[in-house]
Amino acid sequence: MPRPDPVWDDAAVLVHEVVGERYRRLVLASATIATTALAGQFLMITVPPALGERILLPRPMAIHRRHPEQGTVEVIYGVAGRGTTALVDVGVGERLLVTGPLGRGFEFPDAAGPDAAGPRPARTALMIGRGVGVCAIMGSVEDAARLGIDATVVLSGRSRANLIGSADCAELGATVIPVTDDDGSSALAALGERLRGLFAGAPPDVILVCGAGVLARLAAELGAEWGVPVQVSLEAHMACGLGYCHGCAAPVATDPAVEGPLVCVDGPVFDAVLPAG
Amino acid sequence: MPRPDPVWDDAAVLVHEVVGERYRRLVLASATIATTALAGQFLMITVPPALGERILLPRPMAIHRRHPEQGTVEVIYGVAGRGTTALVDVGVGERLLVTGPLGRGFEFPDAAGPDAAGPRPARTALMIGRGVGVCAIMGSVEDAARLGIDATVVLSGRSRANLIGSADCAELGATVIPVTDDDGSSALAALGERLRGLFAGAPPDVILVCGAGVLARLAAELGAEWGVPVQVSLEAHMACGLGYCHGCAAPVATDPAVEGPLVCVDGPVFDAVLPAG
Amino acid sequence: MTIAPPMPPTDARRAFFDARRAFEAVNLSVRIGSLTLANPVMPASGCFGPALGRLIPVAELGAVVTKTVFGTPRGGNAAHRLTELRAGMVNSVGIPSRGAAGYLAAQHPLYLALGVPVIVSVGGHRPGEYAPVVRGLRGAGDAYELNVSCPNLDRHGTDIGSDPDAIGTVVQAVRRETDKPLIVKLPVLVSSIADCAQAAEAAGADAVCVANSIPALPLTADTRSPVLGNVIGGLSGPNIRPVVLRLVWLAARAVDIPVIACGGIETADDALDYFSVGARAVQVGTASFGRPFAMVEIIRALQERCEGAAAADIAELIELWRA
Amino acid sequence: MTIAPPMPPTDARRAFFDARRAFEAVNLSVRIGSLTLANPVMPASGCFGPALGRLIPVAELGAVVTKTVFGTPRGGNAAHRLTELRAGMVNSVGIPSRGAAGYLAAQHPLYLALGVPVIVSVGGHRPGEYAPVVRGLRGAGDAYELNVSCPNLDRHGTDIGSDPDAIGTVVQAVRRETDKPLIVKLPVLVSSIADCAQAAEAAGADAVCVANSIPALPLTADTRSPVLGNVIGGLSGPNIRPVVLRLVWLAARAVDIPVIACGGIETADDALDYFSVGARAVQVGTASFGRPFAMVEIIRALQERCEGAAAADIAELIELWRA
Ligand SMILES: Cc1cc2nc3c(=O)[nH]c(=O)nc-3n(C[C@H](O)[C@H](O)[C@H](O)COP(=O)(O)OP(=O)(O)OC[C@H]3O[C@@H](n4cnc5c(N)ncnc54)[C@H](O)[C@@H]3O)c2cc1C
Ligand SMILES: Cc1cc2nc3c(=O)[nH]c(=O)nc-3n(C[C@H](O)[C@H](O)[C@H](O)COP(=O)(O)OP(=O)(O)OC[C@H]3O[C@@H](n4cnc5c(N)ncnc54)[C@H](O)[C@@H]3O)c2cc1C
Ligand SMILES: Cc1cc2nc3c(=O)[nH]c(=O)nc-3n(C[C@H](O)[C@H](O)[C@H](O)COP(=O)(O)O)c2cc1C
Ligand SMILES: Cc1cc2nc3c(=O)[nH]c(=O)nc-3n(C[C@H](O)[C@H](O)[C@H](O)COP(=O)(O)O)c2cc1C
Ligand code: FES
Ligand code: FES
Repeated sequence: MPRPDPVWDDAAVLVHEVVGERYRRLVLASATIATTALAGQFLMITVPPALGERILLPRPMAIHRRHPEQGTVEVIYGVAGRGTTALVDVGVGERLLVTGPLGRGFEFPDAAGPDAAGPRPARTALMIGRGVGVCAIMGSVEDAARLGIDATVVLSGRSRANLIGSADCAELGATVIPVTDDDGSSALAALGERLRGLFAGAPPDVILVCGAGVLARLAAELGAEWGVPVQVSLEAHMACGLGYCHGCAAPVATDPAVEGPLVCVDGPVFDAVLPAG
Repeated sequence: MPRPDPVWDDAAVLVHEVVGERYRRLVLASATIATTALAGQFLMITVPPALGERILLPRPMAIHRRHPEQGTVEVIYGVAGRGTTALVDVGVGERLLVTGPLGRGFEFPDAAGPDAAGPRPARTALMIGRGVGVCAIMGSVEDAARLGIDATVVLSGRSRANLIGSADCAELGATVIPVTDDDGSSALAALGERLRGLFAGAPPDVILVCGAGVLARLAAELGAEWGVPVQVSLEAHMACGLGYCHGCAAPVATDPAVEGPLVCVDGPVFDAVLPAG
Repeated sequence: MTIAPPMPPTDARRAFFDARRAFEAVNLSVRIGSLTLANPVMPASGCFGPALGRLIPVAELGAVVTKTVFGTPRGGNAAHRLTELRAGMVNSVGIPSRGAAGYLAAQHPLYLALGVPVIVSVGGHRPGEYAPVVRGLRGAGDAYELNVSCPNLDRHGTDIGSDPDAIGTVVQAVRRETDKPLIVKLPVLVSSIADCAQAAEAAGADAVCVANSIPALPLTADTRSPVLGNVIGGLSGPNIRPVVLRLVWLAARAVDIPVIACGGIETADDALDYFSVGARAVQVGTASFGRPFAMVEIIRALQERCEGAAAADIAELIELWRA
Repeated sequence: MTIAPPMPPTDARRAFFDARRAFEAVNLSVRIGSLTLANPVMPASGCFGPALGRLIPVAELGAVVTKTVFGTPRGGNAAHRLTELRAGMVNSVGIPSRGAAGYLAAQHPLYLALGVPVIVSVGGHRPGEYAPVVRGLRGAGDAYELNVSCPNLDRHGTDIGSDPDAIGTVVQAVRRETDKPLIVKLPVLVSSIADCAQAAEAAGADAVCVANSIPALPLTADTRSPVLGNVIGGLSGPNIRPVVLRLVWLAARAVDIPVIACGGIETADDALDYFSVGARAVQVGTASFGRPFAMVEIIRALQERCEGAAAADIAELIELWRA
């Protein structure tokens, strides 16, 4: 699938609000990005220099929702370190410098027709997201709704109040499986059991996952059991987002003479396969 | 006169308001400093690290007013560079770390009785301040009121709206001569003429000045003409305020082997004498 | 599955592309040896790639500088390769490289297509490794920047560029391979920047670049373990500017060849600080990440400043302040 | 004309003085040669004076360090002698000094009265100038810190401390004058901090202090003229910490004698960063200006951290994180 050209834009901040206990939601006006972004792509957001703390590096953020009709995109972030703490001070009506859409997104196995060797076109999909990792998969939930793909979405988080994406999934007609740490439902073994039960006999055509290494591993195991492709969205510290600074090479064990794939251009979405053995 | 011991205090900010067009006024609660500070002494104010910009060095600020009964002091500052810009964000009810009172202040020739060789005890005083330099002399206006010394205060500034100290002088019963750049009355020649006329035959017993090199020079000339002592308050970049960092040596031409006086402990108030020749 | 056809650039970016205008009375050109650049602003090595051509009008730059090319393929350092502290950004990319042959095949054509002079950055881990890389580049590139801020494996723990003798050895060897302009990019942590710059000049360099990032060790706040896979990384960004400014000042007094300043430049004012202490060109690194158009803004602002002051060039602009 | 009788200290300061408590189970003591300090926290040279005793309980410090004493009286640099940039504070005090005799007469008695070990900082502008200063101090002081971050007038433009040979010369000469512990305070801008630290150790130093401030050149924003009377000043404060952290790490791996860390320490966390890369003591400079009680806070916090983790000392505290 041809990737859209990235642009930068002085995007007006239309909404900047608290979500749940730990997150903030930004709605940004950028017609080009809203119209061209593919599911699972991300933005680089520059924290304005006018704010007290000088933040030098833009912060990569998944495009949680695209609203091409309104010319807006949504981002949800957690307040973690210096960068996101400074971002909190951006007011509605101010402008944020954003660059995007960037990277390789999630892709459903082509619904138009498979090639003989490839996976079957997706009719059903299992998406698994945890924390802000939910944002990376929400574009695929949007796509699924548009393409008539049956989407089951595991939303994982510390507690009900901290689950991202329930309302979005409801709006998009996806089946939600909320799992949380406080009632133990997010525990890996419990979730694996539940998903194996749920999809017994009728596995999904594809699994998309983002947000925690152990979930990616579970997804890869399920994919191997079911014989379906698994795509995982990774994170890496980034500077350019365009593939030239080489800051984001994936930490995969390789030949010391060969660089790992760059998360910003070769990913953030990669095919997940279980290591042999 | 024995100098009070400096203390540091987490002073509550009781008032923080705009004054005129270019200044801000702080009222700080610090009983010890309010009770012990001498006229012309100063504080070191630490800009809180919690604010966006990290300001490392405390900023020296004259004690504009002392209110020992309320246990408060007033400071007026101009927003100049990074330090004072960051200070603007301190809110009422927050605390400022202040150290003081510091330095050698203004002293009236002793009213109790002169020694034979010294100047006559002050009964009248001319004070000249420009801009925030007015703050350094206001303590002496307070002292004059208390000691029954007749005070004439020249308040100089860019415009009427930017004159500091008119209300204070009125409260303290001092005679004010407001001079401003916009009507030309602050011009050096004009001011010199006016003062020579005003004090013709009955010169003041002492002149105290702060705020601009040219005014100090004028004061020194008048002092030489009238045969009265002149005291000037100087500024210097400071780090410690206590005499140990050696950052504030006065830029007076000296023997390269001898350090100039330290503005923080040997001043900020110095006796002003015209260079010979 | 494209959701909609690509749209034209939004206003902010398009307006920026459209804003280019000619400054007839201003001459920002600068000579580096036999090479003349239309203006003195270029990216710092490792902080630019042809991909930026999708975001900014690269043709406005004075030159482009490639990421450092080593002789043999290298994978670079383990993650994390970069982080940001209050002091600045720290990178330990470790200079992954496909080697000279890989550069020629995969990257040089993309650089050539940009339409501005291409300065190829060349690295090595022993003084003897530089000349073979230049030979391997087979004449590609308009000039070479010799990145000597690399640990010298022949002298454990010190950079090649902190040793004036090693600098001389590198430059002389490369000079035998090419007539093209040679720029020597010096490290910050050296006992005498003047000695290093003079060693480069004496050996035949056409310019020195002052300086690379400052080696630093970022720790995590919680467990105090190193943030970076490589433990050590290079500190860059605006906070290193006052330190590099002094080095540029000292280097410009020590040599006659041009000094290219590099360190924390974000704006035309920052560039003018460096010009005022003797720099003849500037490189922009970290600033491009947060503001991809920073270099183009700086060039335009320098032109406007000169025009506004009726100065024919930057030297005249600086003289006007001094007067 | 005193307006009212002096009042007792206000609550904030008095509460701080009163807050001292004993930590029976924690041992923060550290040995520098033959000298044992009760704890590893002391001021950086030039950032302390006996006057601070009016503001903080100086007796809680591990030691005090004097401003650098030169052999003959010096006036110091022209104004401005200090300024503050976003990058940090910059000072070019230029080390005014009344000479060894002046120090003995006017200042040493004040230091002695503080009741903690006094480390006298000693400076020179030629390697041969240090030993005479120590001789002139006639045994005053519990240890000497040799500030070799001074331009070497015998070798124009480089610091004595950037030249391992010169460091060796200085230490050997001073060693002949005294048996007291010698600390060598190194500069940041050196080609190899390991070589410099090893030169100090080999010549008989009991510790190295890493490091002095970083030379920098601050310009005014408007006319781009130097802010400082001396043009060049030393950058200090928190932003230099990641750079000095790497130097301390390298020095601690290179020598067996203790490394005293100095650079941007504001909190116990900052001190622990340095301890975790091998420092055995720390000096606090710039932080004391804004927060005079910073050193005392750090000592108390180190004690509390150890107590809280049931660690007998800092080494054990660090081991506990690593486990
Ligand atoms: C492709 C991609 C998509 C992302 N999408 C989201 C999102 O939708 N919502 C969200 O809250 N977060 C998202 N992140 C992570 C987000 O970029 C980091 O949380 C954020 O940079 C760290 O917070 P900070 O800047 O406050 O931390 P700081 O402590 O200021 O960061 C210091 C440095 O480390 C880097 N860093 C720290 N944590 C991460 C991390 N987890 N990933 C990448 N770099 C990091 C920062 O970029 C910076 O360079 C995404 C990351 C990537 C790579
Ligand atoms: C004894 C004394 C009393 C003072 N009283 C007042 C007062 O009552 N009201 C007021 O507005 N200002 C006063 N000042 C000046 C005040 O300290 C400076 O205006 C202020 O430090 C500079 O503003 P900034 O911090 O925003 O500048 P920045 O640009 O942030 O300052 C950079 C550095 O330069 C120093 N600096 C810059 N200008 C001055 C200056 N004029 N004097 C001393 N250091 C300076 C700063 O302290 C800092 O170290 C006084 C100065 C002294 C020495
Ligand atoms: C991500 C990154 C990668 C870099 N890679 C190189 C490199 O390959 N070769 C080199 O000479 N310098 C490299 N540098 C150093 C820069 O070219 C520059 O010297 C330094 O960043 C200081 O400039 P700045 O403060 O403008 O960023 C790199 C810097 C960064 C931030
Ligand atoms: C105002 C000032 C004066 C200094 N004077 C000296 C000195 O006389 N001798 C010395 O060895 N270091 C001197 N230094 C350097 C400090 O001792 C210390 O090495 C440096 O400031 C870094 O530590 P910091 O970041 O904690 O300030 C001085 C530093 C400052 C800020
Ligand atoms: S972030 Fe720069 S290469 Fe990926
Ligand atoms: S401000 Fe430190 S000696 Fe005056």
